[in-house]
Amino acid sequence: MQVHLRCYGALNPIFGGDRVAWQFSGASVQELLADLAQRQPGFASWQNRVACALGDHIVHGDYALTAGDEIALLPPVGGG
Amino acid sequence: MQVHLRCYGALNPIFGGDRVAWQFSGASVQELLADLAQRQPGFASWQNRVACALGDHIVHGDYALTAGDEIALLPPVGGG
Amino acid sequence: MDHLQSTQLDLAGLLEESEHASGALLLFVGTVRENNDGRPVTGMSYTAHESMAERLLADIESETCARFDICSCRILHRLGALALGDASVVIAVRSAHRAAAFEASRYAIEELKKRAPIWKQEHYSDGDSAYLEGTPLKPS
Amino acid sequence: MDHLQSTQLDLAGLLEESEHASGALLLFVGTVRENNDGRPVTGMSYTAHESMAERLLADIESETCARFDICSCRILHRLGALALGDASVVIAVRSAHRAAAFEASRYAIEELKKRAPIWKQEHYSDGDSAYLEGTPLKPS
Repeated sequence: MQVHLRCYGALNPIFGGDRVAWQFSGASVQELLADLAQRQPGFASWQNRVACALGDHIVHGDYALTAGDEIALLPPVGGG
Repeated sequence: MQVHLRCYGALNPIFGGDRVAWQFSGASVQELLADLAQRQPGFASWQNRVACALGDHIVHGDYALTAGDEIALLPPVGGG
Repeated sequence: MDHLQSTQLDLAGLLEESEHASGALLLFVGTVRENNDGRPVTGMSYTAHESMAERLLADIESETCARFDICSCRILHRLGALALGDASVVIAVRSAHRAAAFEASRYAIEELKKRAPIWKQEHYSDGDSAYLEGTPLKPS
Repeated sequence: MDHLQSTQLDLAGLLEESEHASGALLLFVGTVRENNDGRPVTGMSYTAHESMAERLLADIESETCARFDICSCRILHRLGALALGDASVVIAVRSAHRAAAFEASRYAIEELKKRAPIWKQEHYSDGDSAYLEGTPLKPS
């Protein structure tokens, strides 16, 4: 399926922008992250430190995605 | 001897002003305080809670006073 | 109420906000530091997942008020390009007694740093830049 | 530098004082509370042994800088007749890291309350007034 990624913080330069369409074969958030780790150069080291959010809510790895979902990829945070 | 008292905080209403001349027979700060406790109405309860300063420095009870000294009577503090 | 601002944080305005007669006010201000581990910094860029960060900062305000005996907690965070010395975050806590204000302010800034989806990128005098390490988020 | 003032403490001015790029600023402000143990307060009068209090507040600033890893500590205390909500004391601490600022600010206000020869007299809505209990001073 195709989903839309929003890439925050340090992920932005890795994906070369803040909005990226991503086609992958799989259904859950963890499958998406595994696919990104394999196919997106520079992402592998982030796989276990990134949180995924739909809307304003962070979802678990087993969350079932729907084609067209917009998924926010949130690297470790540190404002202030 | 005669000394000059400066009465701060809650001691001000007890002495009826902030500058008072005081005549007593004795030589040390603790003798002055004992005399005040006996002869100045309202002071007895303060005797053990008041600090005495000459200039900007607090002195011990055995400090020997000189006639004409100006002694600041400092009740317990609590600014802020 | 907005917690994120792309313009200078108005500290003086925050001091003027209501409820002066509470007894204690503690204002924490984070500012852009001129060096980090000895490396000269020329500025900092802050970005956020804005809708989520708005919610998180409002949540932290409410939690802080619920956990500590305080009158109010107000958090503002700046986004965008900041110069050295600019305020990046301000937390204003008002309370009757100072101990609660100190504990509440500290709690709010620690939670903000761990939980708000905000990122900072430091810019160095050699033209280089780096995103700072942070805390991984978890589902709530 | 003067630590005691008989006019309104200028908080905004204090925020503008130098050394913005330190990283953290913690501003503690004590204000006149509208009630004390439930009794309505209409105002507060502060008096001091002024020369001794000046010296004590300067000493506390120096001690605070020596004990904690901070850049600066500035203390201002108001004297005279204060209205509800007026700032009676302000402590501004700047540091590279926030933990030291919190500890230093707390230290400075606790020491000030215990050691500075300053007294406050509360005025109540029924016209009565009272000097507040405090901490006895000792020779140093």
